[in-house]
Amino acid sequence: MGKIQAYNGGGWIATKLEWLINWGRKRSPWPLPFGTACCGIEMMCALAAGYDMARFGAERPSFSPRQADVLIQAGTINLKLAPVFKKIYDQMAEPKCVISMGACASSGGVFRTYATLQGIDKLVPVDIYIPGCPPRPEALLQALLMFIEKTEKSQPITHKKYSDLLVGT
Amino acid sequence: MDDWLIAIIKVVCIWVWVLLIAVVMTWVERRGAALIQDRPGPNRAGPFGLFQPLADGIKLFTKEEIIPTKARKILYILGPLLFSVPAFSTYAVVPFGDKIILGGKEIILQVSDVNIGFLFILALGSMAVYGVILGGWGSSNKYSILGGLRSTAQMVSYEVPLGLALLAIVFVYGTFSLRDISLAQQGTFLGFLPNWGIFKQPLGFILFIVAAYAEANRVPFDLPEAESEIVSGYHTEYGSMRLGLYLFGEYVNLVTLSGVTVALYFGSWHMPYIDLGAYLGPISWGIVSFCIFFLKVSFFLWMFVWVRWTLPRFRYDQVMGLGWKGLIPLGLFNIFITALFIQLTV
Amino acid sequence: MDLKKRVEQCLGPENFVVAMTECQGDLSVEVPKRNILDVMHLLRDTPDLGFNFLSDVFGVDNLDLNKPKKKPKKKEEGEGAEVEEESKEKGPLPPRFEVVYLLLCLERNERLQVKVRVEESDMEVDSLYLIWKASDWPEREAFDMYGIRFKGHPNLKRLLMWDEFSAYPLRKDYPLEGQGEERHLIYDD
Amino acid sequence: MNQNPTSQTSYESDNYVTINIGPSHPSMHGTLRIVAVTDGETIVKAEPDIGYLHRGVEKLGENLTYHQFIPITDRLNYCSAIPNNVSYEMAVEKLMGVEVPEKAQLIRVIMMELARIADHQVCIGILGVDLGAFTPFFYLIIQREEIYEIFEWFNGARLTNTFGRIGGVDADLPDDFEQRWEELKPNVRKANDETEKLLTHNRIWMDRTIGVSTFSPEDALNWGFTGPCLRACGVKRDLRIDEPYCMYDKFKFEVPVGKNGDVFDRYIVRMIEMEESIKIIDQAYKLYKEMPADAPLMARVPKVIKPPAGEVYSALESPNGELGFFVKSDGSAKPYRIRIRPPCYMMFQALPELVEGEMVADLIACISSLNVIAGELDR
Repeated sequence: MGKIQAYNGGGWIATKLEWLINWGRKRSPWPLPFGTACCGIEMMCALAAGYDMARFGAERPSFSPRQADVLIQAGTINLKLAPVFKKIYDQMAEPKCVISMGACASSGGVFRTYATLQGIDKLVPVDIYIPGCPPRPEALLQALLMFIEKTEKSQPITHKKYSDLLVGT
Repeated sequence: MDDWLIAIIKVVCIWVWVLLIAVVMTWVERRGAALIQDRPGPNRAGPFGLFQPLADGIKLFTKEEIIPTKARKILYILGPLLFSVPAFSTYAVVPFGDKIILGGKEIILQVSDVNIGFLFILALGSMAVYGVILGGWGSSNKYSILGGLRSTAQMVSYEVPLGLALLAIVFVYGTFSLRDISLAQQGTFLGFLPNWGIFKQPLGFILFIVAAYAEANRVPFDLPEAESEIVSGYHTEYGSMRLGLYLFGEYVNLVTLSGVTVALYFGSWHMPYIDLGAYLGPISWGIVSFCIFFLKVSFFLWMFVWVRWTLPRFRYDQVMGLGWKGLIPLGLFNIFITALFIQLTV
Repeated sequence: MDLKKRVEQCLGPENFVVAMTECQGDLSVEVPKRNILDVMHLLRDTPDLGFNFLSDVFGVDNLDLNKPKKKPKKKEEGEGAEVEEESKEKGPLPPRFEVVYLLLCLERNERLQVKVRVEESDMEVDSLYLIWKASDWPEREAFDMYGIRFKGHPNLKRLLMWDEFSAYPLRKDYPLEGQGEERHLIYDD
Repeated sequence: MNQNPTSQTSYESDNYVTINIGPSHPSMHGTLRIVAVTDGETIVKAEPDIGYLHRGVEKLGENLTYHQFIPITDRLNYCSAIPNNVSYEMAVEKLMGVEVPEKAQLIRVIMMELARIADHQVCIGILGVDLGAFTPFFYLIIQREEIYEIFEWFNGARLTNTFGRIGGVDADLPDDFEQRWEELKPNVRKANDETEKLLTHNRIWMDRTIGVSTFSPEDALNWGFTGPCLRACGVKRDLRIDEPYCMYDKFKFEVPVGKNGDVFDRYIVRMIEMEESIKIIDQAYKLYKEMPADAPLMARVPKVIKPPAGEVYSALESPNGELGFFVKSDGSAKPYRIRIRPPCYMMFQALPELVEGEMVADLIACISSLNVIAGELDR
C-alpha cells in the first residue's frame, strides 16, 4: 500500500458535495471513440449488444470533443494523425480522461516503423493503458471501471491534486 | 386561497411535472433503445438505471465551460436560452386534467386557459427556431452552421402543415382554446365512434403527427443533429450545461407536442365510451382525469422513442420535398374537405 | 496458344521485348521505358491478348540485388528460371528502380506482369492515367514511396505520407525506424 | 476539427464552403479524411486525403522473415483477417511451388467464408448506422460475436487470428464444430431476415440508397473496381469462379450481380453473398467429413522458409474484392519486396467521380457502402 497522506480535506458539506459530483461524473462517462484500427472494431463490439458499455452510462458516444469526457484512443496513431489527435485532446472540456486501448496506442505495438507514433503518451497524458492487441471488450470495460474508481477518488472541490494523494490500490 | 396563489401553485406544479417527465423521458429513451436493440441499457446508476438522467445532469452541470475563441460570444450564450425557454413555456396552454373543486373553489387543471390556445404554441414553437440558428451561427463551426441552416429550413417549412392541420381542427370545434376542444370531445358521434379529433380529422392527425416529428427534430427528421453527417449538428461546439439545455429542451418539446396531440386528437381526459366524471366525486375525478391524460401522453412519448430506433434518416432534399410537395397540398385538401363536410352537415 | 508466344508475337516485331521471364506460372515482360504507352495500348487492343484490366502499379528498389554479393552465394537447385541474371561482369550496374504493372485479361483470366526499369538519374515514366484511371493512386504512391515521377499524371502529390515529408521511405537505404521526421500542422487562426 | 485545407482548391468563389470531413468523424471509419467543397448541401468537389493509418507495413515486410509477416497481415483488413493470411500464404506457397493438402484447403475455405459473413455483417451494420438506422447494427453484431467465438476457439484470437501457416493449416477442426455451426446457421439467417425486414423494404431506406452514387460497369473496370462493388455495377466477376483456388471449383454457389451499381445494389449484393457463403460452408464441411481423419494438414515445408529467388503475384476473393500479394524473394529468409493490392484502395480513389454533384449525406452513404477499411487502404 502506498503512503496515504493525512486526510485534511474540507468539512462535511464539501466532501458530501464532492461525493455527489464524483457520482455524477463516474456514472455518465460519455466516450469519444477515436477508433482508428483493429482496436476500433473491438471497441465497437464493446459498445454493441454483446458487452454493452451503455450499462455504465457510456451510451452516447459523442464525436465532438466538447461533449466527451473519456477519450478512448483505440488503434494505431501514425505521425500524420498525431497533430490532429493532439488538437482533439486539447479541445476536450476539462475533467477528461484518456484511455489508450491496445498495444499500438500505448507503445506503437508491432509497427516499429518510420510512420507510427510509438505510443500516445508522447503527446497527451494517458490515464489508463489497456494491454492486448486487440484487447478483448471485457478489458475495455475493466478500463471503464478503473476510470470510475479514479473519479471516485478525485477531489473537485478541495482541489487536492490526485497525484499527491498517493493511494496504492 | 385567492387566485394568484392558486396560479403560482399551478405554475410551479406543472413546471416541475414537465421537468420530471422530461427527466424520466431521457431514461425511457435509453432503456427503450436498449430494449429494442437486445441489450441491457444503463443499469448502474440507481435501480434499473433510474438515476442515469440525474447523473448526466450533474456531470453536465459540473463540466468546464468552454466558449470557443472564434465564437460570437453573445449569440453563443443566447442560443440555448432561446431554445429552451420557449420549450418550457409552451406547456402553459396545454391542459393536464379536467378540473378539481377544492374548498368550494373550482380549479381547472391547466396553467392558463388562454382562448388563443395553440396559436400561442405555434408562436413559441417558431421562437425555438431562433435558439437553433443562433446556436449554430454563434459557434462559428462549419458543421454547426450547416446544422443550424438545416434545422431552420426544416422547422419553418414544417410549421406550415402543422398550422394547416390545426386550422382544420378549428373548423371542426370552432375554438382555439385547448380546454374547450377537450371538453367538446366527449360522447360519441355516428353512433359507435368516440367523439375524438382523430376520427373527425384522420388526415389532419397524420399531417399533425408527421409535422410534430419534424418540429421536434426526431428521427426520421433529425437532420439538424445528424450524427453521422455533421458530427452533432448545431450543438457541436456546446459543452456542459449549455448542451444540457439543448438536450433538455428537446425532451420538453416532446412532452409538449405529445400533450397537444392528446388534447386535440385523442379526447384528452375522456375515456372512449364511459363518462367517469359522473360517477366520481370532484376531487377524485380531477386526479383520475390527470392520470388518463398522462397515460395517453406517455403512449405518444413511447412512439417517439420507438420510431427513433427503427427508421433511417431522411436526406435534406427529401425532407424539404416531403414538406412542401407532400404535406402542404394534403393540408389544403384536408381543409377543403373539412369545410365541405361542415357545410353539408350543419 | 501459349501466352508467352502470343506476347512474343505481339510485342516482338517492334522489339519492345527487352527480357521475358517466367516464374511459377507468372509471365513477366520487361519493356523499354520510353515506349511503355505503346506497349500498353498494344496489350490492351490486340484481340488475342486483350489485357483490359490494370490490377496494380508499384515500384521496386533493386539496390541490394544489383550489389555484387560479398559472400559467395551458394547456388540452390530451386526450380523456376533464375530471375535476375547474376551481374557477373563488372559493367555498369543495371538501373536501380523498377516499375511493375500487373495486367489482367477479364475474358481469359490471364495475368501478365510488365516491368520497366528506371534509372536513378532519370526518374521519369509516362503515366498510364489516360489508359486506365485505376493507375491514379498507385502511381502517386510509387512517387511517394520511391520518388519515381509519372509524366502526365493529373495531380502527382504524396499519397500516404504528409506533404512536407522529405524522404522516400520504401527505398532500401532508408532506415526502418525512419529519420525522426515530425509533422507540425500550421493553423491559420 | 482541424481546419487546415491542404490543397488550394480553385473553387474560391464566395458561395462555396470547404468542409473538412476530418479523420475523427463518426462515419469516417476511423481515419479517412475528405476535403469537400460544397455549394450549400451539394458537393462540388470531393478530394479524399488518406494515409492517416499508414504504418509502413510493406517496409516492415522487408525486415521480417516469411513466417513473422503472417501476424502483420491480420492488421490489414481487420474486419476479416483470415482472407489476408490465406492470400499471403498462397502467394508464398506459389513462390515455393508447394502443394497444400486438400484437408487444409477445405479448412481454409470454411474459415474464409465465415470471415466473409462477419465482414459483410459489419459493413451492412455500419451502413445502417451511417444512414440513421441504429438497430440492425446491433442484431448483426450479436451474430458476429458467435462467429468470433468460433474464430477464437479455433485460432486463439477473436479478431487478429493468425490463421494457418505457409504450406497448410496448423490445427484440425475440433469435432464439435458441426454442432456449433448448426446452432449458428439459423441465428445468422434470422439476423439477416430482421435486417431485411427493417431496411430493404423501408421506403426511407430506398429513397436514401437507390440511385445514389451510381457507377457504370465501364467506369468501374476502368477504375479497377473488384468484389461486391463491381458486381453491383453488373459485371459478373468473382475470383472464386473465374480463377478457382482452394478447391472452390468443387462447390456450387451463385454470384449475385446488381444492375445500376448504386448503394442499394451494393447492400443487396452483400446480403445475398452472406446467404451464399452459408451454402459454401455446408458443402465444404460435407467434403471435409469424408476426408480420412489422419489426412495431412501441412505440406512438407522446411523449418526456415527460403523460397527460390523470383517474384509472384497471387490473389483471392476477399470480402471487399480482389486482395493480391506480390512477393519478390532474393533467395534469403526475408522477402525482398511485398506489395499488397488492397481492393478498397482502388474503389476509394474513384470517390470524386462517385460523389460529385450529390449531397453530403450521399457522400457518407457511398463511403460506407464501399466498405473502405483504413488498415487495408493505407497499409
